[in-house]
Amino acid sequence: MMLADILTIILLLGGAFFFLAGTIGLLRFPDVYTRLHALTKADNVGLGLIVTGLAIQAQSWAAAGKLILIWLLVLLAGAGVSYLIANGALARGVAFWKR
Amino acid sequence: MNRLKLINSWSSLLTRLIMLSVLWWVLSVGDSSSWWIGLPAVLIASGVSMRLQPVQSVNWIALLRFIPFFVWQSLVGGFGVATRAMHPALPLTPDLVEYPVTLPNEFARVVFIYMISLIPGSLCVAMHRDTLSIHILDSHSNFLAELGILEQKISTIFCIPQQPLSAV
Amino acid sequence: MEAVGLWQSAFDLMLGFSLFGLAWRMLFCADLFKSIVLFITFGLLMAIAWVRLEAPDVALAEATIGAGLTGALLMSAFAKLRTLDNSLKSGQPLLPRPRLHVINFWIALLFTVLLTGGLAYAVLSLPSHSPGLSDAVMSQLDSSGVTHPVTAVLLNFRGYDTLLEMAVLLLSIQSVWSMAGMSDAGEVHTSPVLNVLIQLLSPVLILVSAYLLWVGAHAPGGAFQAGSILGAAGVLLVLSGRPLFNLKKSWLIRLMLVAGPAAFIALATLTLINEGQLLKYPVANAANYILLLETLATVSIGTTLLALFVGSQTEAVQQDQSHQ
Amino acid sequence: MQNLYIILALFLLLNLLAGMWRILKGPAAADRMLASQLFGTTAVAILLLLAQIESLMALRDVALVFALLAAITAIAFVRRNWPQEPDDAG
Repeated sequence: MMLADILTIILLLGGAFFFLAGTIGLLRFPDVYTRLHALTKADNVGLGLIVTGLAIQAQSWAAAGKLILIWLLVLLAGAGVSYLIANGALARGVAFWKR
Repeated sequence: MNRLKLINSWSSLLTRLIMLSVLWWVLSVGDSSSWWIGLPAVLIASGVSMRLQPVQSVNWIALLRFIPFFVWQSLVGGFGVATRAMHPALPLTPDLVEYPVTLPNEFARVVFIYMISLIPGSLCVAMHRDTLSIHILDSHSNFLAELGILEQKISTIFCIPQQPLSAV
Repeated sequence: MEAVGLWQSAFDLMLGFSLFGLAWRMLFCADLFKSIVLFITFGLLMAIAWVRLEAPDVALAEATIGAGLTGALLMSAFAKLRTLDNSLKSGQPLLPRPRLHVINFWIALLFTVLLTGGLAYAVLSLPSHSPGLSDAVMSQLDSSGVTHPVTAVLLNFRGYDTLLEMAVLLLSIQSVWSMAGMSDAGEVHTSPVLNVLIQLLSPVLILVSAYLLWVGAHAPGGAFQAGSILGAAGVLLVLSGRPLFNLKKSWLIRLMLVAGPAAFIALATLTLINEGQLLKYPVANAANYILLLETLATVSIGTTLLALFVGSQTEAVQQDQSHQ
Repeated sequence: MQNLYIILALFLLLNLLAGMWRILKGPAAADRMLASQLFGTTAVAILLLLAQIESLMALRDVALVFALLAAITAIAFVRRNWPQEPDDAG
């Protein structure tokens, strides 16, 4: 097995771990605001690791670039949407959870 | 003054042309026969971009330096939040804090908001005149210092001269 | 490689069952908003299912239209429904659940069984290994002007299908306009965060739209996918309150709406006169004709989808304004 | 490697199905919306893994389109159609 393959495996497993964490957060966290944190985790870290893992296997620089582009687009959407939803929820008085 | 503005907007157009051309190259996976559709598309997209977005000077070296910082912050923060989510007791101490923002222009502020929301553990909830409402998952962490560092890095990227903290 | 097949079957089974489950929950859900979100999720899984069925063209269409614009259209349709009926809130059923008479139930069951049986018979009586028309398409591909068989069929061999589809789109926007009128859709206030998102996304949307148009000649892509991406860019600009031109008064928008169908009809007439057959392009120029048609169709499709979105939200905007 | 890709794709699909509980449960409209946003990201990851298995570049374009249009439904939701929240949300 090549070094690149080992690296890919590690990155992909890491990505899957963060997706799992995102889902668990989505299910367990107590209010809209904390659940939005789960959203950015899967977007940002999980997909980032998976994309990097696959980019190592890519045939050309441009193909790797396309994978990175997909990641950046998801980041942009995730960041924008989580602000808009949080802001809307705040404006409509959705309650905070506090310990 | 006017001439400086003109130079700025020309160099801004040039930057956009280059960036969108790179984007086309990535999309078409380096197929050189695609350019006869790609070139007009890049020109139209640059035009729309110029129409929508004000001119903004960017320090590219600072932007490159920002990438490893962002990746590291994401990994560390993400790991912290992941362990919290999986911990049986769900050790969350969320809080809503007000953060006084010193970045002068709107575009830089919005980029700051995006970065806050992307780094796991913090989430921007509202934007007022000079403060941001930020929701954080762990109110015991050293979040104020981290936000300060992040803001400083963004002001370097957008070539904004540093202001003394007393200006707040 | 035995194990790969096993895991793939597990994936496919899981996907199939979740599609059924989702469809079930979606149809029998009293809360309309929940149904909409379930439908969006259904679209996501459906695109993955098309990928597994080795139909990337359909997957791409599902992604552009199903996951993108349908969600936005449903959201504004729901907003409009709420203005019609102010009591409609999240968690409340749209319609009272009809009470089913016992006899009606048995009649409904009988018809369902008959229909299912008929469909099952039709599917099972198909030859199990039929090449369909794909051999015929592949043998003529060289004369079509493109190298992607799907595009060859849609724009050349059966170009009149696409011509009629364009006409259907034009009709749809006409009926929406005649019923709802056209709104200015002027956004009252803007959000800087949304503006920056759209400033960054719009150029990329334009490039990807052009890319899908180009790639359609030799791979999955084409006018419908490209057009709906363009339409999405327009929808985003309208939602941010910065449409690039006035949508109501502009003659430009009407021109863009008819450009695609008009070019199709003109070319059809031309080929009918010159070649004696509808949409039969001379082989040497086929590629150029297809590109011209696809470019204009992209513009028209994009504009139509945008106009559908704008036209379908007249009263929601008015309500927004009266609330402020 | 092929095995790993398909197992991960299956794992992500199961993840998505588990998250479906949040759409069914709510309670607020915002909860459902953010869950469907998360599913979009998961679907992108699944599509990229499937693209790698079938080594079909066109599938990356499907993922690209998903990523590009990920925000539009949520923006339409925020701008047009945010139903009245139930009084006791959260």
